[in-house]
Amino acid sequence: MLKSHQLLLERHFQPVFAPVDLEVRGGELWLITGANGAGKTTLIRLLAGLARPTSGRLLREAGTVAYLGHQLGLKADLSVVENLAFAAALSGGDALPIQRTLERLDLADASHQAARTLSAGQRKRCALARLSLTPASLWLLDEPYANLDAPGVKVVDALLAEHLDGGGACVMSTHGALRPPDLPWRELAIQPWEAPA
Amino acid sequence: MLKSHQLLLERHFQPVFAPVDLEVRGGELWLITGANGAGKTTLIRLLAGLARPTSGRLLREAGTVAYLGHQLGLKADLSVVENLAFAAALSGGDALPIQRTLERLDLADASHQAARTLSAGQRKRCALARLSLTPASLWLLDEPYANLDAPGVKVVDALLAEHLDGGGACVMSTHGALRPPDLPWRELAIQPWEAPA
Amino acid sequence: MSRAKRIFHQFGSPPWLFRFAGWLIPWLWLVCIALGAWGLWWGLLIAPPDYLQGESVRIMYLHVPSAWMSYSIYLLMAIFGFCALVWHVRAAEIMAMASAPIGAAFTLVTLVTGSLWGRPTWGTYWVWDARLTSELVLLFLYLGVMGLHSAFDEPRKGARAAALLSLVGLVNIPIIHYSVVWWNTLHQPGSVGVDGSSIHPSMLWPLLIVALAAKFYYGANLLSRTRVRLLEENRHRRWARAWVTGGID
Amino acid sequence: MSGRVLLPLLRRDLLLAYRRRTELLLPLVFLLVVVSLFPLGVGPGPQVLARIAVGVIWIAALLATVVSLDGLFRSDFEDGSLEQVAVSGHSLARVALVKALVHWLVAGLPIVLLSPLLAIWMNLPEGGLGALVASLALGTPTLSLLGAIGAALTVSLNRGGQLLSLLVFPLYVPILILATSAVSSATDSLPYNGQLGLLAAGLVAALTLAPMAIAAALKLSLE
Amino acid sequence: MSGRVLLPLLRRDLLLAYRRRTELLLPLVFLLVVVSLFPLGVGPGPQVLARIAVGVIWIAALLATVVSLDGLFRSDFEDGSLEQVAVSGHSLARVALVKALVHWLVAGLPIVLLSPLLAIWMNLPEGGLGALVASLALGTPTLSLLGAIGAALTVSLNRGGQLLSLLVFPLYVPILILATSAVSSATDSLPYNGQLGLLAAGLVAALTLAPMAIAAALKLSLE
Ligand code: HEM
Ligand SMILES: Nc1ncnc2c1ncn2[C@@H]1O[C@H](COP(=O)(O)OP(=O)(O)OP(=O)(O)O)[C@@H](O)[C@H]1O
Ligand SMILES: Nc1ncnc2c1ncn2[C@@H]1O[C@H](COP(=O)(O)OP(=O)(O)OP(=O)(O)O)[C@@H](O)[C@H]1O
Ligand SMILES: [Mg+2]
Ligand SMILES: [Mg+2]
Repeated sequence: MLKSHQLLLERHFQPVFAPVDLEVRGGELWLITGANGAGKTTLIRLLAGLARPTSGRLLREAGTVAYLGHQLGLKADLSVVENLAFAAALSGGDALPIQRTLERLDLADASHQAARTLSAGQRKRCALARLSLTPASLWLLDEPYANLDAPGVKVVDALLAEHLDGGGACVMSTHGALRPPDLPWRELAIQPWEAPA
Repeated sequence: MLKSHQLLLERHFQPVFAPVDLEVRGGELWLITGANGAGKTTLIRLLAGLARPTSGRLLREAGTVAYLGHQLGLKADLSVVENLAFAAALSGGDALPIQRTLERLDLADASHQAARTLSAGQRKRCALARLSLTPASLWLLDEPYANLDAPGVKVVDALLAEHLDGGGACVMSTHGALRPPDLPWRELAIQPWEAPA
Repeated sequence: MSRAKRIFHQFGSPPWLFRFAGWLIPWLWLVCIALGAWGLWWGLLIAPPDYLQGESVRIMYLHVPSAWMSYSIYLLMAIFGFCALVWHVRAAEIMAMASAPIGAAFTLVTLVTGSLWGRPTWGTYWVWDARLTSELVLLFLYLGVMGLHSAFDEPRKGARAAALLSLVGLVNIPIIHYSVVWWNTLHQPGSVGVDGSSIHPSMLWPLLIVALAAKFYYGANLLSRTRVRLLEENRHRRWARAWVTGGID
Repeated sequence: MSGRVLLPLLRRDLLLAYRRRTELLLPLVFLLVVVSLFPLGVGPGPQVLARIAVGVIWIAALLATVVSLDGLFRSDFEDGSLEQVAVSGHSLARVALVKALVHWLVAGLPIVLLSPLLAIWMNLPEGGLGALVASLALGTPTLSLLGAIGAALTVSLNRGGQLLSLLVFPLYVPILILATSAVSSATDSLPYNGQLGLLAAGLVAALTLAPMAIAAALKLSLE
Repeated sequence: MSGRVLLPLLRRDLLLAYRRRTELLLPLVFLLVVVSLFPLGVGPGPQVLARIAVGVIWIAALLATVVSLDGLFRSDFEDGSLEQVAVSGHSLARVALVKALVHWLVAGLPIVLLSPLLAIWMNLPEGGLGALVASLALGTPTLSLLGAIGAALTVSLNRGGQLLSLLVFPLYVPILILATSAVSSATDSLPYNGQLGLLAAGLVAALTLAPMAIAAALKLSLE
């Protein structure tokens, strides 16, 4: 689905991390781990095509990706349902299962609230709900567990399991404490860049 | 330090949670728990005096509080050190220990980076560094652990332990998975509001 | 508790205000319609045409009362706003915000009728006369209050912000008014002034009657809006539910 | 992937505009307020006002456009919606076209519709009204398209508003000159088809070229 | 708690302004651009320009102020700094005063300093320059103070910019009138101390009353 070769990005002429070689296949779940500031967010944005690598190559199979970043991409003035309907239309997905998804993420009560009035966790849930409405085969998630309570974490794991069962793949960043308990995963620990001697 | 009596806040003429009675004394650590959307952030903002309760009373001892919310209060264009120096001046605290605090929070390398270039976790660390520079006796922290890696969580616990030892108090919200392991704490579980029959 | 204070608190109690307004509104409408019909009939059909302006002078019976209302409603709105800010009385917040669209409507009517009147009398729809200009600025002030109110999605917050703005505006209205009057007379002495000095009693009486009717109209409209708002906001409370299901009035 | 996103995006943006419908009125009110400042600043004499009427109305239209431009991509950028659109694989140029269209519908069209009132206010000589409306109708879409390039370039900057005006005003100069000359010709009973033709040509050029520039600028801002 | 915060806050805000020093030039450039639009829109006849010079310069100053106002509290609000200041227990009215002062230093003072150049551009009659500078020096601080009320009221709203201009322009009307009348009196060799006195009185009144209104508005916006 996705293959990177010696992927590198510089900030202020200083590489953020050591070159990354990664090959993601259908059905695989990759965890990107590293301390705060290691470069997880940077790497995921590179993989999503939102930033241009300084050097190295990135190959991505045709087809869309679903991306979830620190900015969730919700319009504050639209209600939860309206946000999701637009997301579905944008990715060419199916708008029908919105109601079911909302129930699953325990957002049904808030479904007509404007996104600006949601709590941090509710907002995260709304962004996660997008995932199950897109036909994207590759998910790129930056700290999907942040701000979620325990049941929320469980729902994410269930969504992930379904996605992987269906042949999809996922690359996500995490801080280690929370890892999907029942799923097989592979880890990419981000290495700091070292100047060649 | 702080005492609330039947504290209540309405949003759209609907109380967010059941009236809250809370008494916080020096040396105590209170965890505010509740599912996503229960009202933890709302309650902490009430306690900080940032929102006005619809009804109920709130008494706070003289003296400042330190507040850490979802918005961290860092100026994106100032460096880490400049941000902290201003925070110290604002709270009438001491600017001298900045360097030591930065080392403790593992921010020394980034200390002259502008806050806008920090990663999510580094930004959180910078905001937490403020806490040890203020003389505030009451800390109000909204999800202090979010976005932190494991060593970061440990540092927060150490900071908390020191603060409580010195007779300070702390009220913080959390999602349950992460709780300070070595500290005695008391829990306030937020109850949903129920309309009187 | 002193008597005045008790009345004040009672006025701030939603169910009491809701019921009191419900009782008062029909009477206000009754007086408004009776006075309005009488005054307009007198003014539009009976009163003599002006020896200079002819029949077009009859616009005055709409124009002048709305001009008076446009300023006095702003004053009332600011007073309600003051109560809302200082004592946090929800009823005052509602009434301040309910006043704004009524006042803006009167201001607009003043501007439109004035323009229509200006065409036959001055030969143009609009001149930058002092009174016209300050009426226009007043419309902007109203629009600002309404715009600010509706831009918030938490109604109470919006109402208090708009109330604060209306108070700032109240301080400024006299300043604006005097500066504009002074501006115009300074730049353009002998401009086309609005001549209201000598109105014949046969025209003054219907004018006063229509003006009184306008006041009752404001009262009735204000209380109706307030009632709707109170019901909407208290839909979770027992008294509102009971009223909707027909329990009590 | 083609154009399928255009309709949902158009619908969403119009819905957003409708959600904040008081804000819909704001470009209009801004225009009214700015125009009404001139008599106050310059003096109420009808002759002087008539002399500067076209210029004032068109400059006010420029300012109203620029003031509303800053928000064109900003909220989409800040809340991450723009990232979502970019990742979705749709052509950003088409997206840009839709955004510019919505901007014109919300900020440009009302100016066109309101211009007769402004003409009365500013005492514009009789014969000029038709030319004023026509020049605004042909010119304001170009303002939106050119302005969107500036908005896209400055969207990632903290306070883009003023920088934006610096970037776009030079681009607006030819439009301003053509439009005001069309109206002055009209009030002098001269033909003004030439100017209108040039304005139309400018619009066509902007329609074909600006979307690509906007898309490139957006991609740059996201990096 | 008193005034101890004022100095650090002043220093921080000036440092922030200095960090983005290209943006420091923006209000100026905006002013220049707006003023230079007028000869383009109105036609270059020196008589007409001289006749409208004061009005145009002052209106451009108003617009430059309003355009820069929106950012006055917005970034502090969005990044949570305002919450920190509010929680710190310092008097918000003093904080507001410092903010308005910084705004004037960054956006108002440059206008005052630049006005002679604008006067030449717009062909302002000789005698008027002194009055123009004096009126700007006395008037622009009031613009900053009154504008800060509007900025504080709209800071929690998504796109406050245009709403802000609707809120503050009516408040600016007396200043505009007084200032332009002072300058016209000066060019007609009439005394203009009266107008300047009123402008000064307005400044004093704004200095005493506006900070409280700003503080109340900020508290409301934070809720
Ligand atoms: C858009 C145009 C106009 C506006 C905005 C306007 C505004 C006003 C206002 C605000 C008042 C109340 C003033 C006060 O009570 O002190 C007023 C009163 C009045 N207006 Fe107009 N006016 C307009 C056009 C006209 C025209 C064309 C005429 C007739 C020639 C006219 C005749 C009057 C009269 C007779 C009064 C009552 C005078 C008084 O009570 O002192 N107005 N107008
Ligand atoms: N204007 C509003 N209208 C309706 N509901 C609102 C409004 N503002 C907030 N709420 C609701 O108030 C509740 C409390 O939100 P709050 O942010 O305090 O939750 P929280 O406990 O901090 O949640 P999280 O764990 O997700 O951060 C949420 O359910 C939210 O939907
Ligand atoms: N413009 C810049 N100049 C210097 N360093 C930068 C710049 N931009 C980013 N960085 C650094 O790049 C690193 C990578 O940041 P990134 O956001 O990818 O980290 P992360 O792994 O996602 O961390 P977190 O767990 O805290 O979210 C950080 O150390 C940050 O300080
Ligand atoms: Mg990150
Ligand atoms: Mg929260």
